[in-house]
Amino acid sequence: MTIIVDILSWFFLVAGGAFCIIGMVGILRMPGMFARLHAASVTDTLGAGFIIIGLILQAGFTLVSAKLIIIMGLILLTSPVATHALAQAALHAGNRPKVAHDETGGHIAGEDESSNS
Amino acid sequence: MMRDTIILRVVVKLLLPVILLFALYVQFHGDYGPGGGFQAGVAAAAAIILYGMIFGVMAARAVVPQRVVHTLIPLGVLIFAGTGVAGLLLDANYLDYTPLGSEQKAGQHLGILIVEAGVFVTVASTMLAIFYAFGGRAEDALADDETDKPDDWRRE
Amino acid sequence: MVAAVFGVIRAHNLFVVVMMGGIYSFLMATVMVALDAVDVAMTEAAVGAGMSTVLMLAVLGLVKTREAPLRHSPVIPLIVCLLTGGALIYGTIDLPPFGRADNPQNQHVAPYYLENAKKETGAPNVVTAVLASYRGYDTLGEVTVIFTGGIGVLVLLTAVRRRRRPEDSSAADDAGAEKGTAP
Amino acid sequence: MTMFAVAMIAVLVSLALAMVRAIAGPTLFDRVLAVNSTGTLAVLALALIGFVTGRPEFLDIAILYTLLNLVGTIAVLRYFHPSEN
Repeated sequence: MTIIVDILSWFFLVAGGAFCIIGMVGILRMPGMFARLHAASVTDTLGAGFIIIGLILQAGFTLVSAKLIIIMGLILLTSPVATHALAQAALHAGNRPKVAHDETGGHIAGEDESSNS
Repeated sequence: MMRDTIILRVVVKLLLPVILLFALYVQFHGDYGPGGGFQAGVAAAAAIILYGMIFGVMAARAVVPQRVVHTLIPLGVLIFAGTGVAGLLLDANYLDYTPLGSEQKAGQHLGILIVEAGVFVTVASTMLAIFYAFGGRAEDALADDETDKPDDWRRE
Repeated sequence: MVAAVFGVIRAHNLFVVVMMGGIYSFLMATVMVALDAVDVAMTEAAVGAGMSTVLMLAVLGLVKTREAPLRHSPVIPLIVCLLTGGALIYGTIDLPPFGRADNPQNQHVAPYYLENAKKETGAPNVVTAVLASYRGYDTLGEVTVIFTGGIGVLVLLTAVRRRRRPEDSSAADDAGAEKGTAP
Repeated sequence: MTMFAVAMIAVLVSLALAMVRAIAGPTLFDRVLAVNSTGTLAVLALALIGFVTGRPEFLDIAILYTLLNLVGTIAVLRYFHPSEN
């Protein structure tokens, strides 16, 4: 029984860590701000979810796992909201998503800032 | 900007009781785990500040009026100092909680609880007062900003 | 963490500075948890990452968000900072090694607190017992400092506001402020 | 124990990547995004530290982080002057 739980939590923890790294590599590599939002949500949902499920399996049926479930619920509730607010603010501030076959558009306001900050 | 999105409004309304409950948990669980009056006060103030940022400072002022906040700041210090004076009146040293209860442990426990409550009240109301002072003026400044901006995406 | 500090130094937009400060606080609190100082970590998380960020942003809503250009050379302040930091690091050389059981600070009152806190105060968390009971005077002083800071901010801001717009609707609020803070 | 260490290393690597984006990010929104991700990753790192050191009862700090992360993000967006970017 223990070995099954251990194997399961190994799987979940490694998968969660992999998703975290994938999401952050996406944040680094994706072009444009709105594409990066997608990459960040991978970390927020899949990465955090898998890691916390793995920890719950290790913790067993205790107060610790109750707290972990609370943390997972809060992350699942807050991070999409933050992303939504971020996307909306960016859209209103003049950023437009870069889309395919858009040779001229996709200008991102403030991109020249990368030279001095 | 924030004020016209229904998602933010609904989720913040859902989160507010959670944050306040968590603040109370930190406050009264401070004997057993990490936390205490200071952290709980900051968390409670964060809840009200979140509400004020989403719904406007005026709405937050309607929930917790400014006069109440200004009264609570000295009240917390008075609770703390008054606990010490109570020990003095009950024939002990200043800030000695032992005579507050039937035995030493109960007295100390009660004293710690009261003192933490004083810290909680002071910290939370101070944070709120600073937020009201700065946030209200920042909102005015943003409103001034909008009047000369053609694209009024921040207005309700 | 070091990277966050360099970000603070290099950034010119003050919003970026505040956000780098937030990252720094998050990482600092994680370090505190790793050092088993959970109460300190909680305070750092609540105050550093949450509250000071929010309040500084609220201030930034009022002022310009660009750093002013330097008027004189930054070499002399840099030298002063380096000298001070070097002196502090030189001071740490004389400190006893980290976490040894026979260090002076572990010999003085700490064993007494650790052994007797639960027995005498009934609070399982030693930090709370020390803060609220054994060191009650210190905590009272801290609360007074917070109180004074709040009063100072209120006095400064409400005074400026009254002078700028005397017939504003906020005059009622100011009257309440005076009444509240007078005692 | 090893599994916590593996996940911990993964989370720390992700933190480093998020820091790079936060420092390099061209627009302010990129930085806000990176800060938000840093908060989430810090929560995960806290939970994992608790398990690694064998004292997993200090998850309150992680809950507090989760709540304050949202507050901080919304504060940045709320008080940001779009005209001065």
